Amino acid sequence: MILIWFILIPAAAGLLAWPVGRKSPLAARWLCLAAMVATLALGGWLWAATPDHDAAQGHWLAQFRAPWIPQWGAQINLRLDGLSLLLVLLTGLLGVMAVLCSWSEIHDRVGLFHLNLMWMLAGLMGVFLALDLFLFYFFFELMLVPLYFLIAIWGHEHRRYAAVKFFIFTQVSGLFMLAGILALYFIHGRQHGGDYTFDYVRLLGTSMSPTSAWLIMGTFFLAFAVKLPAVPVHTWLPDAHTEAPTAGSVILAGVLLKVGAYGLLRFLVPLFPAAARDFAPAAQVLGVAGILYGAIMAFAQRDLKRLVAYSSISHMGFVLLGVFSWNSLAMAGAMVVILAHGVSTGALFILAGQVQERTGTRDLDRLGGLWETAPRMGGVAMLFALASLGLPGLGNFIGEFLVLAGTFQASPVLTVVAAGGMVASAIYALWLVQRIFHGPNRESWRLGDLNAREGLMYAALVAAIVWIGLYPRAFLDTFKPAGQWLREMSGTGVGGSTGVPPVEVRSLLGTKPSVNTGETPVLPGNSEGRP
Amino acid sequence: MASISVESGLILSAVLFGLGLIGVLARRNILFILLSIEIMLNAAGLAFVVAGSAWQDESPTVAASAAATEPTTSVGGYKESTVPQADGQVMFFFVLTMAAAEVSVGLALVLRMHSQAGSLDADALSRMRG
Amino acid sequence: MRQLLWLIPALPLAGFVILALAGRAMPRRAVAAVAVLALGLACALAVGVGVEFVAQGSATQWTSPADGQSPVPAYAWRQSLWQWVGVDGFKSDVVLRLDSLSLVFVLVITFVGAMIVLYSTGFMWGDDGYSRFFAYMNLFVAMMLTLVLAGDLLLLYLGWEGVGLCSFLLIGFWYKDPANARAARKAFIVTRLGDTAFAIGLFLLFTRLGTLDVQEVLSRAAAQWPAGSTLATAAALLLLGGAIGKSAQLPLQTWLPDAMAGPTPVSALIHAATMVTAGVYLIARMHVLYRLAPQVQLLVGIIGGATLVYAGLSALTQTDLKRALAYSTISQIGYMFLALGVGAWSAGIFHFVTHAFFKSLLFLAAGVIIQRLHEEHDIFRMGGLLRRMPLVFWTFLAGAASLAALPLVTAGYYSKDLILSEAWSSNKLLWSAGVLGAFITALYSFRLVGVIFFGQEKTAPRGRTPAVMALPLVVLAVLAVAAGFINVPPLLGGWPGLTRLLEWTLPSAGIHHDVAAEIGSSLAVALTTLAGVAVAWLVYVRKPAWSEAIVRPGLRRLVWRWWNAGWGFDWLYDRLFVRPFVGLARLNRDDFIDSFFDSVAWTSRQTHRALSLTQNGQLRWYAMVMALGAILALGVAIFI
Amino acid sequence: MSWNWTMADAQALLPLMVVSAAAVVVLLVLACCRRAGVAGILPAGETPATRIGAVLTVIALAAALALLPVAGAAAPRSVTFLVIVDGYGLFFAGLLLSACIAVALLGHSYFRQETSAGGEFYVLLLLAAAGAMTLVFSRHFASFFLGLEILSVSLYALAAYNRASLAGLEAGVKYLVLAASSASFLLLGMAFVYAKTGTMDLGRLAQLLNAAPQPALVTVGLLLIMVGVGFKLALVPFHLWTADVYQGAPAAVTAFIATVSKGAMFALLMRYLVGVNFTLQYPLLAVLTAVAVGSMFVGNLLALRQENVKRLLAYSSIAQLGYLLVTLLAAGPGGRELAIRAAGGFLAAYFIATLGAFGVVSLLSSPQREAESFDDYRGLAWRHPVLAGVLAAMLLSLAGIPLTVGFIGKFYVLAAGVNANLAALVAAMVINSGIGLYYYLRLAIALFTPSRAEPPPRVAIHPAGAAVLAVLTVLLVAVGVYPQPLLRLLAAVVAL
Repeated sequence: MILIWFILIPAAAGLLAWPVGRKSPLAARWLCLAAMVATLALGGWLWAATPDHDAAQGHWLAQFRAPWIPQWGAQINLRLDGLSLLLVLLTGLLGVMAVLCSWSEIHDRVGLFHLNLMWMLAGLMGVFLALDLFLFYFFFELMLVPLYFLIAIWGHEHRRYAAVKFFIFTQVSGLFMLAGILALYFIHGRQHGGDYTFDYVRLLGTSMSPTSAWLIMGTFFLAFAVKLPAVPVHTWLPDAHTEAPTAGSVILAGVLLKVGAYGLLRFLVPLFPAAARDFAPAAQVLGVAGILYGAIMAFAQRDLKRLVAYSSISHMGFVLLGVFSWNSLAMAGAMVVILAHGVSTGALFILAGQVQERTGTRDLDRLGGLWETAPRMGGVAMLFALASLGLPGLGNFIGEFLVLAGTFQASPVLTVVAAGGMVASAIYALWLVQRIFHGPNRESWRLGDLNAREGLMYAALVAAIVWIGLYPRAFLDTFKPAGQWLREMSGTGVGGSTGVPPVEVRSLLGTKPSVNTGETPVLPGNSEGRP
Repeated sequence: MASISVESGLILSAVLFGLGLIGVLARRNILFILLSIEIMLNAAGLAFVVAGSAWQDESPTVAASAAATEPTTSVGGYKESTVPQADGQVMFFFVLTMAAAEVSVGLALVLRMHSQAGSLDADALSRMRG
Repeated sequence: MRQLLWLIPALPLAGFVILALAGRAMPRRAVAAVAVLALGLACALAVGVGVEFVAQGSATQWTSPADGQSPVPAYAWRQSLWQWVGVDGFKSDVVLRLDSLSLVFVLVITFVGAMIVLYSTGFMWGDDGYSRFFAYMNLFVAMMLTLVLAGDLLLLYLGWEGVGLCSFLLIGFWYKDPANARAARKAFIVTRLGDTAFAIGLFLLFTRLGTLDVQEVLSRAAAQWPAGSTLATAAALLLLGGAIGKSAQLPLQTWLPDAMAGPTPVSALIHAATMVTAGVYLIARMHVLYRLAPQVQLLVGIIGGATLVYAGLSALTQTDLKRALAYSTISQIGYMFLALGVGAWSAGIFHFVTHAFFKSLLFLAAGVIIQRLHEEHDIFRMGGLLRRMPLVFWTFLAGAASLAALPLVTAGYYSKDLILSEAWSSNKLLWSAGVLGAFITALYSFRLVGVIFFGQEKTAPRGRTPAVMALPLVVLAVLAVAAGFINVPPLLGGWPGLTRLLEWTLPSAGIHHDVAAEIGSSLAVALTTLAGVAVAWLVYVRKPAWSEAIVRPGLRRLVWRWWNAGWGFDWLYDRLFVRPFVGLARLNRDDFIDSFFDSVAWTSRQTHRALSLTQNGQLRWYAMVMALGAILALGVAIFI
Repeated sequence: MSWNWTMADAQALLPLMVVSAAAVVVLLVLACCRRAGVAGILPAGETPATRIGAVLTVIALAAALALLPVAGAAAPRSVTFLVIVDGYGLFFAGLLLSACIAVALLGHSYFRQETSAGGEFYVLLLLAAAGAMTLVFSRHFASFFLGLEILSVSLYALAAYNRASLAGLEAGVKYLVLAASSASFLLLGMAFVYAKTGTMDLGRLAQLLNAAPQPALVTVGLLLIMVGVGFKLALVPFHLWTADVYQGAPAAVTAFIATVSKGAMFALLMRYLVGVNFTLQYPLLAVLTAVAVGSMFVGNLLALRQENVKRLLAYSSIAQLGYLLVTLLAAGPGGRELAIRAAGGFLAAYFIATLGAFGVVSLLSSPQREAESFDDYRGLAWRHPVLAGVLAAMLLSLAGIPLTVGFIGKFYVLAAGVNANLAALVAAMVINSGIGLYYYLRLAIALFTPSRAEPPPRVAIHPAGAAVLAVLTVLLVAVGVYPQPLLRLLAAVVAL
C-alpha cells in the first residue's frame, strides 16, 4: 500500500493547492512543501527500513497491485526495487527544492502553478514505480502536460515555442514506444496462448525474431533517447530549460531526464537483451558523441540556463554510455551519475533562477563580478560547477569514473574519446563561474546574498552531493540487488531468453495464463512483497 | 427492351452522369448547378432501371449457389428467396423522391440567396476560405 | 601516534571548513590563528608520527634490498578509514598509507606550508578576501596531504584534483581582473589534460590488475607484467601524462608562468614547493611501473633534461621577477624528472626537499620585494635594494645560492650534485644537459641577485618587513643552506640519511659507483656553477652595459624575445587548439542539428500555407477536386 | 418474399420508431402551439413553442436511448431485409442518440434569445437522428440510401439555419450542392454493383464478392460508393467542404455534423466492409490506405496555424477520421474484433471530446455572433475559467493525452494497427499526433494567455449547455482514468 502514497500525496496536494492558492498563495506553498517533505520522508523511511539483501528475498522491496483494465491486461502494478527507490528519493528531494525555489519566483496564479508542479511530480513518481507497461506509458505521457503548462504559462520570453517543441519531441517519440509496447504485448500474447498482458515481469523473456526485437527496441530507444536526451535528438532540451521557470528546470533536469535513463535500465535492456546488446556499440558512440557535443556546445552559450542545459546533455551521455557498456561497473556508474547529476544540475538551475530573479538577466555577457556582493552564492555556484566538471569528492566524479572504468573494459578507444569530456567539462564549468561571479562587475550589480530559505536548500543539496561523492556506498548498496537482477536479465544470450524461466515467474505471481478469452483474469488483489 | 444490352444502358447512364458533372463544374448559376445535379441523380436512376431490368427475370446465379451455405445475416423473420425482383425500379423511385426533397431545400436556399446575396452566382459564395 | 595519521590531513581540512563557513564573520586575528594553528598542529603531528615511524622502522632493522630488485616496498603504515566505492568487481577504500616517501613529502608540505601561511598572515593583511585566502590555503594543504598519504590511487586522484582546484582558486584569487581568471582557467584546463591521461591510466591499471590499491597495483604489476611489456608501457605513459601536466613539464608547461597571477605566497607554496612536484611524487610512487617500462623511464629523463634547459633559458630572459622564478621552478622540476629518468629516485626526492626550501624562500622574498616596491614586478625597475632591505637581500641570496647550487655551502648543491653524479653513470647526454642547466641556473639566479640588489635604486621601497614575514624568511634561509646536510654523500665524509630513509621505499640507485666518475661529475658541476655565477656577476653587476649589448636588435634580440615568450608554446597552442575550439564552438552556437528539426517545422508551415490555398471557398473548385479524387481513385483501381 | 411482422421485430425497431414518431409529433405540436397555445394552458408564441419542442425532443431521444436495451433483448435480428438490429448497431445508436441529446440541449442554449428561430430546429434534428439511426442499422443499399438522404436533407436546412447569416447560407448551399453530387456518385456506384451482382443485400453481396475475383465494374461501383461515404466522413480528397460548412453552420449544428453524421456513416462503412467478412481487395485497400494517410496529413497540416477555431476543429476532425480509418484497415482476419471495438472506443472518445469542444464554442456563441476567432478565446481562463478548463480538457483529449478518454481511443486504434502489422499507418498516426499536438496545444495555451485585443464581453452561460459540458467533462476524465466499463460494454455488444 505504501507505494500508492508516493503518487497520491503529491496529486492530492496539487488538487488542494489549486483552490487554496486562490485564497492564500502562502498556504498553497506550505501545503505543497509539507506534501513533498512527507513524500521524501516516506521514501527515506522505506530506504532506512530496507534490510540487508539476501538472494532469497529477491530484489523487489515493495509492491502494490490493483485491478485496472483487465480487458487489456493492464493493472495498477507498482513495484519498487533499489533502482526505483533511489529515483523516488531523488524525485522527493528535488520536489522539495522545486517548491522552495518557487517561493519568491512565482507570484502569478500560485495555486494553478502548484497544481501543475505537484501533478508532474506525481506523474514522475508513477513512472518510477509502474511496472505495468501500460501504466508506465500512462504516467510517461501524463507528466508532460503539467510541465507543458509550467513552461508555457510561467516561462520566459520564448516559452510557447519551447513548450510546444518539448511536447512534440517527447510525445512523438513516446508514441513510437507505445507502438513498440503494443507490438511486444501482441507478440507475447500470441506466444503464450492469449496471455495478453502489460505486466513487465511476465513480458520479460518474450522471445521474438531478431528483426522484431530490433524494431521494438528501436522504438523504446527512440523514446528514451529523446528523454535522456541523446544527440542528435537533444535540441528540445536547451529551449525547454531556458524558458522554463526555475522549478520546471529543476525537475526537468533533475528528474525528467532520468526517466530516459531509467527506461533504458528498466525496460530496454531487460526486455530486449539480445537486440540491445547488438545495438550497444552504436549507443555507446551516441553516448560519447553526447558527452563531447554537449560539453562543447555548453561552452559556446551566452545564456546561463542554456549552458547548464547543454551540460546536462553532456552528462547524460555518460549515462547512455554506462548503460550500454554492458557491465555492472558502468551500470552502477550510470546510476550514480543519475543521482549526482540530478542534485548538481538541479542546484545549478536553482542558482540560475536566483541570478535571474535578482538581476533580471541570464545573459553571461552582462553578468560578472557578482562575488563581491553575493559570495555565498558564488561559493555554492563554484561547488556545483566543480561537481559538474567531475571533481573527486563530489558525486558526479564517482559516477563518471565508474562509467568510464566500465567502458574501458568494453572499449578503450571510446573511453579515451569520452575522457575528452572531462577536459571539455572543465572548460565550460569554470567558464560559467568566472563569467558570473568573477571579473569586473560591469553593470554594477548589487545582489542580496542567500537568505535563510535559499541557504537551507543549498545546504541540503550540498550535503547530498558530498554524501554521494564521499560515501556512495549507501546508494550503490541500495542499487546493487536491482543492478544484479538487471544484469541477469540482460546477461544471457541470443533469443531473448532470460535467467528466470517464464514459468517460474508466473508461478511467482500466483496466476495461470488464461487461454484465448481476450480478457485476462483479474489478478488477486493487493499483495505486498513486504510490509 | 431485350434489344438494349445492359452494357449500353450503363454506358448511357455514365455519359449522362458525366454531362451532369460537367454541368456542376462549369456553370456558375446556382440554378443550373441544381439542374445538373438532377441530371446526375437521374443518370444514376437510369442505371438502376437498366440493372433492374436485367435482373427482373432471373435471380443471381452465384447467389443461388452461395445461398445453399446458409448466410450469416439470415436471422430473424427474413427468409432468403430467389424469386424475380424489382429492386432496381424501386430504387429509382427512392431516387426520384429524394431528388424532389433535395430540390425543395435547394430552391429555398436559392430564394434566400437571391434576397440576401443579391446574386445567383455560386462563385460569389466564397466568403469563407483558408 | 599511528592511529592519528588521519589527523594530519584532517586538521587543515577542519581549518578550511571553519574558515569557509564562519571565516567572514571572524576577526582577522582569529582567521590567522585558525589557519596557522591548523597547519602548525599538522606539522607537529607529522613530526611526531615521523619520529615514531622512523624509530619503528630502524628498530625492525628494515633495510632496502641491496640489489633493488625486489621492487615492492613493504614497510608502511596503513590506516583504512572507510570503503569509498564498492561495486561488483571494483573496490576502493579511503586508506592512508605512510611510508618513507610519503613521510618526506608530508614533513616538507606541513612545515613549508606552516611557514608560508605564517608569512601570509602578514602578507595578506590588507586584503579583502583574508579569510577566503586562508580557507583555500588550508584546503590546499589538506588536499596535498591526501595526495601524498593516499594508499589508493583513486584517493590519490582525489587529492590530485583537489590541489588542482586549489591552485585554480588561488591563481584567480583576485577575481576582479579577467587576466587572473584567464590564468586560473588555463592552469586548471592544461593540468586537466594531463589528469585525463592519468585517469585513463587508472582505468587501464584497474582493468588489467583489478585493483587501485597502491601496494596491490605495484605487486601485481611486478608479478604479472614482464619488463617492457606493452601494458606496462602504456600505463606508465598515461601516468606520465598526468605527471607532466601537474609538474609543468614539456609540453604542458605553459600554465605555470601565467599562474604567477596569484598572490605570491600561493606561488611559493603551490607553484614552487609542493603541488608542482606532485608529478615527481607520482612517478616515484609508481616507480615499479617505470622500471617495467624502461623506455618510458628514459622518456621521463629526456623530458626532464629538455625541460630544464628550455625553462632555464626562458628564465634567463624574463624581466618579471615572479615569471623568472616560475621558469626556474619548471627547470628545477626538470632536474627532478631527469633524476627519476636515470633511476636516481632518492636524488630526485632529495632535490624536491631542497627545492621546496630554497624556492619557497625565493618566492617569499620576492613577495616582500614586490609588496614593498608598490607591486613592481619588473626587475629592471628595482635595483640597489641591498642597503634598503638587508634582511631580504641575505635571505634572497641564500635562496639564489642554493638554487644556483653553490658548491658545498648550499643545500641545492648536494641534491643537484647527487642527481648529476648518478646521471653520469647512466646517461651521458642527460648528464650534459644537466650540467648545461647548472650553468644557466647559476647565471639567471645571480642575474636576479645582481639586477635587484645592486646598481642604481630605481624604486624606493616603503614600510618595513613585519616580523611574521621575516621569521619564515630566516627559517627557510637557514634550511636552504643547511638542509643539504641531511644527505651528505659518503664521498664528502657525510652520511646520506635521506637516501637511506628513502631506500626503504624506493630502489637504491644501484651499485655501480664509480668514485672517479663521481668526483669528475661533481667537479664539473661545481665549476660550471661557479662560472655561471661569475659571468652573471660580471655582466649584471660590474658591466651592466654588457647586458644591454647582449639584447641588441638583430638575431640575438629575436632569440631573446623568443625565449622570453616561453619559446612560443603559448602562441602555438593558441593557434592549434584554443582558437579552433573556440571558433568551432562559437560557430555552432545555435546548434546545427536543430536546423534539421527547424526545417521540418518550416516544411510543415509551408505545406500548411499551400494546403490552405486549396480551401479557397469556391464551390465549383470543391466539386472539381471531389470529381478528380473520384477519377484518381478509379484510375488507381483500374490501372494499377 | 415471405416475411411476417412479429412483436420481436417491433421491439427491435422501437427506438427508431420512437425517434421518427417524435419528429412528426414535435412538428405537429409546434404548429399547434404557435397558433393557439396548448389548449390554452400555455400562452401562444414562439418562445414557449421552442421550449416545448426542446423538451419533447430531449424526452423522445432519451426514451429512445432508454429503449435500446429493450431492443437489445431482441437483437440480433433482421427486420425486413433492409435493417438489422444487433449489438453493433445498438451501440452506435446509443452513441448517436446521446450525441443528439447533447446537441439538442446545446442548440437550446444557443438559440436562447432567438425568438424567430422557431422550433423547427428540433424537428430537423429528430429527422436527422432518425436518418443516422437508419444508417447504423442498415443492411441493404436501399436503407443505406434512405438513411443517408434523410440525414443529409435535414442537415442542409440545419446548416443554413441562421436565417440572417450569410455564412449560414453559404454553408447550406455548399453542403447541399456537394452532398447531392456525392450522393449521385454513391447512387451510380450502387447501380453498378447491382448491375453486376443482382443484389443490394449486404450478406449476399459479401458472399458473391468473396467467392469470385472482383469484376472491374464492381470495383468501380465500390469506389464510387466510397466517394459518397468519403464525402460524408470528410476524408481527403473529399474534405474541402468541411471547414466552410463547420464555420458557417451554427455551432450546435456543427457539433452534430462532426459527430452524429460522421459516426453513423462510419458505423455503416465498417458494417459493410468488415461486418460481412468481406476481404478487402487490393485496389480498395490501396485507396483506403492512401485516403487514411492523406486525411491525417492534410487535416493536421491544414489546422496547423488556423486562426479560426471552428475551422481548426473541422480540420482536426478530418485527421481524426483518418485515424479512425486505421481500424477499418486493421480489421483483417486476425484483428477483426479488436478493430471493431477500437473503432467503437475511438468514436466514443471522439464524440465526447468533439461535442465538448463545440459545446464550448456553442455556449460562447449566439445566432448573432459566432465565437470563432482565436481572439475570442485568448484569456478565456480569466473570463470563464471553468469553460476554459473544459475546452482545454477536450483539446487534450483530441490530442490523446492520458487521463482523458482520447488517450483510450488513440491507444485502442494504435493497438488495432499494431496488431494488424500496419507499420506505415501506425507511423503516420504517430507523426500526425505530433503535428496535431501543435495546434491543439496552441489553442489550449491561448486560453491561458492574456488577450491582446479588446476581450469580447462575458456571456451568460445557459444551464442546459453547462449541464451537457459538465456531463461530458466527467465522462472524459472518468472513462480516461477507468475505461473498464466502456471496454466491457464494447466487448459485450459490439460484434459483427
